Amino acid sequence: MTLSDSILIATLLLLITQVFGLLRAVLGPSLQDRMLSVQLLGTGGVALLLLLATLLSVPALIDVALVLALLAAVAAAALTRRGKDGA
Amino acid sequence: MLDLFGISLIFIGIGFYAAGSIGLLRLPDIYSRLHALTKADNLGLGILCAGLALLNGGLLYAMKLLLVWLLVLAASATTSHMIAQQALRRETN
Amino acid sequence: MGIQLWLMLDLVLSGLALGLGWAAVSSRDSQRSVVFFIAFGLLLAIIWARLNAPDLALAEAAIGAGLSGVLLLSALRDEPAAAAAGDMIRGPKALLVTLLSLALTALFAWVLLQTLDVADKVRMADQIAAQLPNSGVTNPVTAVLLNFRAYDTLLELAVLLAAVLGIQALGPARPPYRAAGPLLGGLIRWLVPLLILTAGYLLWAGAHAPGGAFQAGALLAAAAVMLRLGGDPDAGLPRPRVQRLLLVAGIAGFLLVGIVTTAIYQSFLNYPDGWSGGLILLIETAATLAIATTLALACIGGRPAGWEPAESGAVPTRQRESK
Amino acid sequence: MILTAELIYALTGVGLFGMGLRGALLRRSLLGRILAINICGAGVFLLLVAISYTGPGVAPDALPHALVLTGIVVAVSATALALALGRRLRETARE
Repeated sequence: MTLSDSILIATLLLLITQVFGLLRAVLGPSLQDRMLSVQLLGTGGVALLLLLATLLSVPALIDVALVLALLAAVAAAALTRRGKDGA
Repeated sequence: MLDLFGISLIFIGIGFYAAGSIGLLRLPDIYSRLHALTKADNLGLGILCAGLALLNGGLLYAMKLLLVWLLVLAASATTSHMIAQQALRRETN
Repeated sequence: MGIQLWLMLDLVLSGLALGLGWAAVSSRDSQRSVVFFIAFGLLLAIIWARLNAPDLALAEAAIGAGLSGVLLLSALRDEPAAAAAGDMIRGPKALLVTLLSLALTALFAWVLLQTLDVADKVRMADQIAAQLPNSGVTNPVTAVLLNFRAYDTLLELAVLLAAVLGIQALGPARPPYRAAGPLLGGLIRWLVPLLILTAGYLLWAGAHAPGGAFQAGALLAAAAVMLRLGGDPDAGLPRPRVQRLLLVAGIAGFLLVGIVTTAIYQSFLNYPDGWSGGLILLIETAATLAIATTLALACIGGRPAGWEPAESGAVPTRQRESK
Repeated sequence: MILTAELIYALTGVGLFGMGLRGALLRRSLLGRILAINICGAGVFLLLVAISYTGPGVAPDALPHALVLTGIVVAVSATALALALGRRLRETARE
């Protein structure tokens, strides 16, 4: 088995953990549970992008991982801000 | 040899992600789930980044991965805390 | 072995996309739908990366996973009724719509299968690659957007301007958020400068690597949105007069370059040899500012305070400086 | 017919389009409909990018990428405009 095959298997396994993590978003029950699940996809997505950067030899995907990390924080902040002032 | 070590680290990192996902699914309440998840975020990604840095070499590359990891660390610490606060507010209301 | 593994990865990614798309479209209430939509945006960024489209992955990470989420969440704030259950129509009409959609999807899939193999093998990619050395940049996507098809991008900026003017015409901005607590305040203090810094990097990198005006503009807009989430009603934007100038900056930059090239070379937006790189960077900088202002105002969802010149004579005095 | 990445993602795009269409017709709330139309659009984007994919290590066609890039930005501004219209509609109905 080559090195890139091993990384590919790792990527596949990571993706499968994300599928399980997303089941929590389907099950809920509260909004916060769903948000946790999305947060897991955010950090898992960063890891997936870093693995894909190596696999496809596209170093720019590291920049994408950086942007995803930044914007996932913005989205999470927006999620917790909702409905705070009753509006 | 270095490659083997790097790959092992990547798989260990993914093991943490798996533990986080299972924790998110199996644990009974939001606070313990939050706890499981932050483990996955912080340790899993850190170990995976270390493994990737070993595989690819290059100081600039390693620094970039370190930056990504620190960002995720700082962001997830704050957002998890805010989610916990919101969950607590929901319960007390 | 590698090929089968890739196919498995592709199947899992596609399955996830279909699952999240389904969940976003057919959840019982809008709140759930929005959360699934954000997850769908995150996943789409990963799919673009997988399909060798880092430019798209960058834009999707900034817009699909970030800005659209914030936008829909703030819309949820002013549509509380939509968060209630029972948002889907049920009954025989729903069954009919489902069957018709299914038939249309099957038809499209059949057409796709029929045409995918017979597609013309002479692709635009070869022509783009051949002309790339003359474009002034080495990132093919930037070359298409700002050189080969610069007209399209100019008109797209006009579409963005039209959209934001429509939003401004419809009413005042959404009510601002409560002031940030220490937790969110701390996040904003490091996240906003970092977003602005990354935007600058992507704008500059766009000439030779994935990035460019759209991605940089989206990140700047995200910085503005973050400030608004922290309680700043104007999202850190400058005075309304300056906002207006920024909104048209992209189109103005394009037109200016176009008019100058027309005057000298009798050809609109046909850059002179050796000048392409500089002119593209000039246009892109203006476009970044315009796109950032447009997206930020779009997320605010209306006219910010002080936008219209003194209707009742009482101009709201601005206590703060621009930041 | 061999299963390739292009085919998988192109069919997924078609599927997302159909799903979004159904949602846009069946949702009651405006927000739900706008969201469904966004899923529709994402399906079209996915189809365009999938057919420009030429295998790992080969530079894909940049023209559809540029098209989709502008599409993503236009989609978000159109969404913002639609949401603003919806808000105004609700306010007008209340008066």
